[in-house]
Amino acid sequence: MTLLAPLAAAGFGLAMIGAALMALRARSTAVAVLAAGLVSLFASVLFLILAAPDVAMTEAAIGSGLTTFLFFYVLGRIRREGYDDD
Amino acid sequence: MVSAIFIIAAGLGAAFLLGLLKEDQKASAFAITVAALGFMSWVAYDWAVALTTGRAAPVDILTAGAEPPFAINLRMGVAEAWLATVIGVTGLVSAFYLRPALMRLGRRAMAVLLVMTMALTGLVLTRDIFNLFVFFELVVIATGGLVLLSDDERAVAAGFKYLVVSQIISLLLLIGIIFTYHANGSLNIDDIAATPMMFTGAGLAIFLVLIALMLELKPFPANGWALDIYEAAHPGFAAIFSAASGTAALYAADKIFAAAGPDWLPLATVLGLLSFLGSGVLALKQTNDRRLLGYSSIGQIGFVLAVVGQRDILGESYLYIAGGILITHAVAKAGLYWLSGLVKGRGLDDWAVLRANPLLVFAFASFVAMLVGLPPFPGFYAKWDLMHALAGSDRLVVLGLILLGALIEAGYMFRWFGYALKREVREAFPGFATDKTAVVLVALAAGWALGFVWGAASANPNLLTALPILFALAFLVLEPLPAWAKNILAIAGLVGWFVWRYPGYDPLQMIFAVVMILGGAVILLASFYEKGRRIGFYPPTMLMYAGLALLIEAQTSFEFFAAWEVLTIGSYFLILRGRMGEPHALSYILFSLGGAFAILAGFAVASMGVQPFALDNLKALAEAAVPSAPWVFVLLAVGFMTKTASIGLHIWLPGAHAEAETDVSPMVSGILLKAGLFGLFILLMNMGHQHLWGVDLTEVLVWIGALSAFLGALMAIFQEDAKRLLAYSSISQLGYALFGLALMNHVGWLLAMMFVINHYIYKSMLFLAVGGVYKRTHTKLMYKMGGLITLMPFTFVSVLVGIIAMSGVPPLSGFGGRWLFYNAIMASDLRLPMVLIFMSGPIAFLYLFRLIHTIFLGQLKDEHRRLKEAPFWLVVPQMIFVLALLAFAVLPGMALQKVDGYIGSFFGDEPLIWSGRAITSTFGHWNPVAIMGVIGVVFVTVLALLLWMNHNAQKVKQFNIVFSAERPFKPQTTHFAWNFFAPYRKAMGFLVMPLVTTFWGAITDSLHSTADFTRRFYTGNGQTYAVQVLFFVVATYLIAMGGAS
Amino acid sequence: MTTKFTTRSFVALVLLALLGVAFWTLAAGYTPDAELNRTAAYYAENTARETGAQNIVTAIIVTYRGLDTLGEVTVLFLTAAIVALVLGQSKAPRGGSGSGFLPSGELLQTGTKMLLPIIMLFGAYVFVNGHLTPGGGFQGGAILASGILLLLLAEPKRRFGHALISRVESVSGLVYVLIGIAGIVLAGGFLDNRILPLGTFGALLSAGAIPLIYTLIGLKVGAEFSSILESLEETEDA
Amino acid sequence: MLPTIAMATGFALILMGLYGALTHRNILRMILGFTIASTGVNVVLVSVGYMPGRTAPIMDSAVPVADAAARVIDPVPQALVLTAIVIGLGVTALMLAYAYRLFRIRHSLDISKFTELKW
Repeated sequence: MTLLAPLAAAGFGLAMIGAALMALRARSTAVAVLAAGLVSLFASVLFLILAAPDVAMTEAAIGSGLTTFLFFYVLGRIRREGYDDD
Repeated sequence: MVSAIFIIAAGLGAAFLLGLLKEDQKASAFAITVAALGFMSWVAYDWAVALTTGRAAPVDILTAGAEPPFAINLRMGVAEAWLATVIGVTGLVSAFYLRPALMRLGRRAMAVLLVMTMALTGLVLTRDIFNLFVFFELVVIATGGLVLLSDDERAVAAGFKYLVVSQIISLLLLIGIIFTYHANGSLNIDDIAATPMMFTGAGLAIFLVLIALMLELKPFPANGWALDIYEAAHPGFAAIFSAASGTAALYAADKIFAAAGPDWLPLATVLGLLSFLGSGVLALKQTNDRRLLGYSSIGQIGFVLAVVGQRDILGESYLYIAGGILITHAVAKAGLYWLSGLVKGRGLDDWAVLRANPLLVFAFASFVAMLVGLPPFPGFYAKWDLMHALAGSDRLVVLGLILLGALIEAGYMFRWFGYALKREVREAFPGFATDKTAVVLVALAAGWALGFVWGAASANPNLLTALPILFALAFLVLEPLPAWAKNILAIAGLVGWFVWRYPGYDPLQMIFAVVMILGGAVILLASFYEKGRRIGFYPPTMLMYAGLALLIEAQTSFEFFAAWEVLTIGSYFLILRGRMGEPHALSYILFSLGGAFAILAGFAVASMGVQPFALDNLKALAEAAVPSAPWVFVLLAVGFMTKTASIGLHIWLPGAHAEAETDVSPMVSGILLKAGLFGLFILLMNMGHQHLWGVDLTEVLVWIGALSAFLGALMAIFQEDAKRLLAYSSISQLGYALFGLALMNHVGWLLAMMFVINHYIYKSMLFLAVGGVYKRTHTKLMYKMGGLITLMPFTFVSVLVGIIAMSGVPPLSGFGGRWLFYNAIMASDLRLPMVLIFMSGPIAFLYLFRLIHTIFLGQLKDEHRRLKEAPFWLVVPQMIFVLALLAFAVLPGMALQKVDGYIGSFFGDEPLIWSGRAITSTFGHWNPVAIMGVIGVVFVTVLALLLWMNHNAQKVKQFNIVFSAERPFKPQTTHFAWNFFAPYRKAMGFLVMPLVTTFWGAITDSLHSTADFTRRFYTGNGQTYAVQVLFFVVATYLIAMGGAS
Repeated sequence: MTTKFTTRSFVALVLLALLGVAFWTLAAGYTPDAELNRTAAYYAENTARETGAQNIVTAIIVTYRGLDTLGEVTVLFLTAAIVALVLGQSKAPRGGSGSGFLPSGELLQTGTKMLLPIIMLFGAYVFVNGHLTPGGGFQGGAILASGILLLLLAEPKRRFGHALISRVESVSGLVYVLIGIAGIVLAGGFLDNRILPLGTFGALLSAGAIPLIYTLIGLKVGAEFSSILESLEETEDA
Repeated sequence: MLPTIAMATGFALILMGLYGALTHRNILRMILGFTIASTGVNVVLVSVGYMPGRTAPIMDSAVPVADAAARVIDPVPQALVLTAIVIGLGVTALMLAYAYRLFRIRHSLDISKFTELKW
């Protein structure tokens, strides 16, 4: 039991770093935005493991949810005006 | 007393309330905004007054009904209250200034302004480190919003760069905060202060907090982003960004520095000084007014940060000093940004348009003086105290760097002011918006009021209660009167002051008072010739005289220095009035301020930080042979010699004196230069011989005096411009005086004293005479004149008498001077400089004779045939001077005998014997009356002879020379007086190569090229700025760690 | 977009490596506390008595550090205002609709109609229970906003009460400030929650003003998020 | 162990996010870098407050009030993170709005193209 939490944390930590790498490396901005949202999502799970349910909820709702949508909205507006991000 | 929490509640409440209004109810929205800002300012001001007067005690405002550190608390103390007032008032006044932009963008923009003001106040009040972060983020976001008030599209990019950097800052801040919390178990700043932190572990956490807060101060060189905001933002917002944000951020940093403990203060000192000097240098190269102001803001905040770094030695006076500089800066910078909104163009010389409204020029001048720390503004008192504290704790490097930074700042600010006053107005004048002008005037009034408050709170006398200064300032109000009325008042004031004060003067003071005060009144007679209102002449003139009057009576180092600065400011504005005065006024003010700072440093070191420091104490210092005494001597001597324009420090003089107005030249030459001599008198009287590395410093002064006398005369002979000739001659003459003083014997001093009087009389007279000629001929170039003797007989007489007196030939007082002088030399054993001095005598004759020869003799020019005598009022003082010279020549004892006795009390000897009208020394005796008689007979004889021989001379037309059918390209070169001393120039020209000018020029150039090179780092790329910020953090971290281990 | 390895990247890497050293020093010097530090211990011991809240984090956010939270709400308020200003100055050109990347089909519209009330209720549940369970005004507000978001996605053409959102935002903000002031008058200081009875520990209507404040925060945050989303969505034809 | 892992992850995220923000020229990707970095900051903050063997700071039947001090972890960092997250969103939204404005000005998202103001 004492080992389980650190192991899970390590796993999610690695997943976050992987997702962050993806966000940095991705060719498409849209994919990068999704990957960054994923980082936040994993972070909220990590917060649960760290006994911080309030933070977890907030991170999930705001960090991964709303932020991602904000990005997509702006991306959408820009794309509609003829921007090609590749 | 309304609790300070209501400042925050009102700001927020009003912002939320605005949301209930309809989009088009803009007027009501604006009314709510203004009401809320007014309320916030009032609460803060109420507290400030109550706390300052002791009506209230500082309070902690608890929230949530729990004690700190468990709940956030705010603190309202003296500093907080004043800063909150500054912030609130800046917000309020800016709201009026921004009204058009706010009305255009609607209630949302107003809400943002309200939140900005509220958050800045919160930043100042809060005692919780995380709460600090929250307010800080609010400020960032509000800034991001208010930047958009600008019409300039580039502001968007600037705002984005700002946000990028703010992200990095808040990231560092958060990490720092959480680890600080972990180490202390508290977020309360006072709790953090209870546990001092070293550089490792928890120390790293507080380092991150500190560096984040310092980044918010836009430290050089990690500040490109901030400058872009300053340049592109609406000036109304730039005023908030500089005055309110800068102030709040600085106070936030100060709180954390106080908590972090003394180990961290060097960090503030180093980064602060780096900012102050770095942005000063970069500002030299700026051509955009707002960007220049941005650099100045960063520099000033850096200055205050450096003061924060000294808080361990400032003790009680910390608030007075840091607050004085900070608040003056806030007021001045807000004022300048508001002014920039009235100016259409963005070039520095576009500010020339301000001349349309003298009040705005006055405002500009006041703001510049506030920034540079000149009296009577708070920065002056603060700098004085700061320097003394630094000297008292042996932080001389900091002292020197701060003064250097202040000098650089004075350089670019005064250069700019010169542009505004002298450059051509390029655009048609659009008219100034009344409301914006009113806003500027609010800042102006606030600045002067603060000057009064700081003066009153100072341990030293309040300058704004000194009668002469008040008298000078009164002329600001009297400006609408005609010039003649003001002139009568001015003369009455000077004479009245002299009559009132003279009974208390000792002989030395008496001599200087006669020359400076009464002499000033005589020269002012010439000013009657000016018609109209002559706006801008009397306030600076009377300010200069006020400074001189106070200088004579100064007892303590503070009084002396304050008077010195006052007379410097007054004379600067006077010189700037000259037709081509701009560059010369700039070099004058820079040399003068450089000199003043040397004096300040000298006094500070001498006093070892203890105030008040009586001037007599210099003597005790010399007698006790304190190791610092020779350095004090050097600093003070250099300071005084900038005023006497001794060789090496002289380059400002020729232009300043030559380009000045007709009645100003005699003031700045005949009178102002004597201030330097007065200082040297005091210095040598008290400190005497000082030795540095085995060299007697007075011998160095002897050499400087001799070289000034010799080279000054040499330079004078090659001048074609009559006023320049006289100006160079002043360098030479004051060299004599310095020489005499530095001989450190009785006769030498008497000689110097005689020069004080003589030089005043004949130099004033000659300048007035030449000025009168210039008034008529409209040229100062001597080869364009000739034969004026019949048209301007009075002027001729005064020039004749003047040059006889000056060249030291009998029978006039100049001879007396020479006689004393040779006695003095004989009494000393410095033979080498003596040779130089001997040689300068004949050289003086060479240039002086040209004045008569070229201007008054020879043939009259065609265009001058209808000339009249110089204006009546220019002739009147000249004739007074002629009489005075004759009297002084016959009866030198009248003035000098008392002084002789006084000087004797210092040397304990009596080398001169005064018997009736004759004076006897060990080397011979001098009877002025007898000499006068002999010379009179010789003169009449020679004149008669000449007249008889000359009766059949033939007249030829000028320029009537045939060049084998070739027209000379420049006909004036054929004039006999053109390049008159060409053979001498061939022989001795190498001696007058402008080496000194080249030297100072090279220093300026290298500063400018450094600035030009450095500013290439500000590429404008937001990402590059972010990298620079990170680099700044890492470099500071590594250096700090290195320094700690 | 491939990142080319440029000088800039190299400089950035070196700088970040050095920054990493600083971080590493921090992490290496860190040992978890064995006992609560005095601030945390105070909260653990006194929250129940002083505020009546079960969730200590909520008590800290709403009461002890209420000033932070007020500031936090203001951050969103500011952002909403500024985003509206920024985008108000430059309307998107006509043409296209919706967010441009998600289809808005029949299914979505119907789904939204069914989901919306549930989402709103859930949001309200989250912020009303903030003092008892994890969650609170911010999370609840975000959930409310996501309801609006769904609505926007489903019916991009539909304009709903801009005025309503703005009014909700302002009124809840004002009331929040007024409750804060009431704390000074009726209880121990600004934002003291004891202006209302603390009630039974663990009950829904307990912990003084905390549920009320959290409700206001929830409404305000929801309104602000919605307003930001709407500003971003709105085009010229609005 | 657990907090160290989390803290290391957090720091790694900060550095990665900053790297992205400092090297990507695309403004949107820069903003994205900052959101990753601020997620990292949040992780670090929460991990500082974690204490092994304790539970979330909520008092219920499992954690009676009397035992709270001995059973719960430090609630303060969590409260701070909540604030930080919301503020982070605010700044991100603002930067995005700015990004759009910038795009409208130059029809480009390349940060190196917005350098009219310099020196």
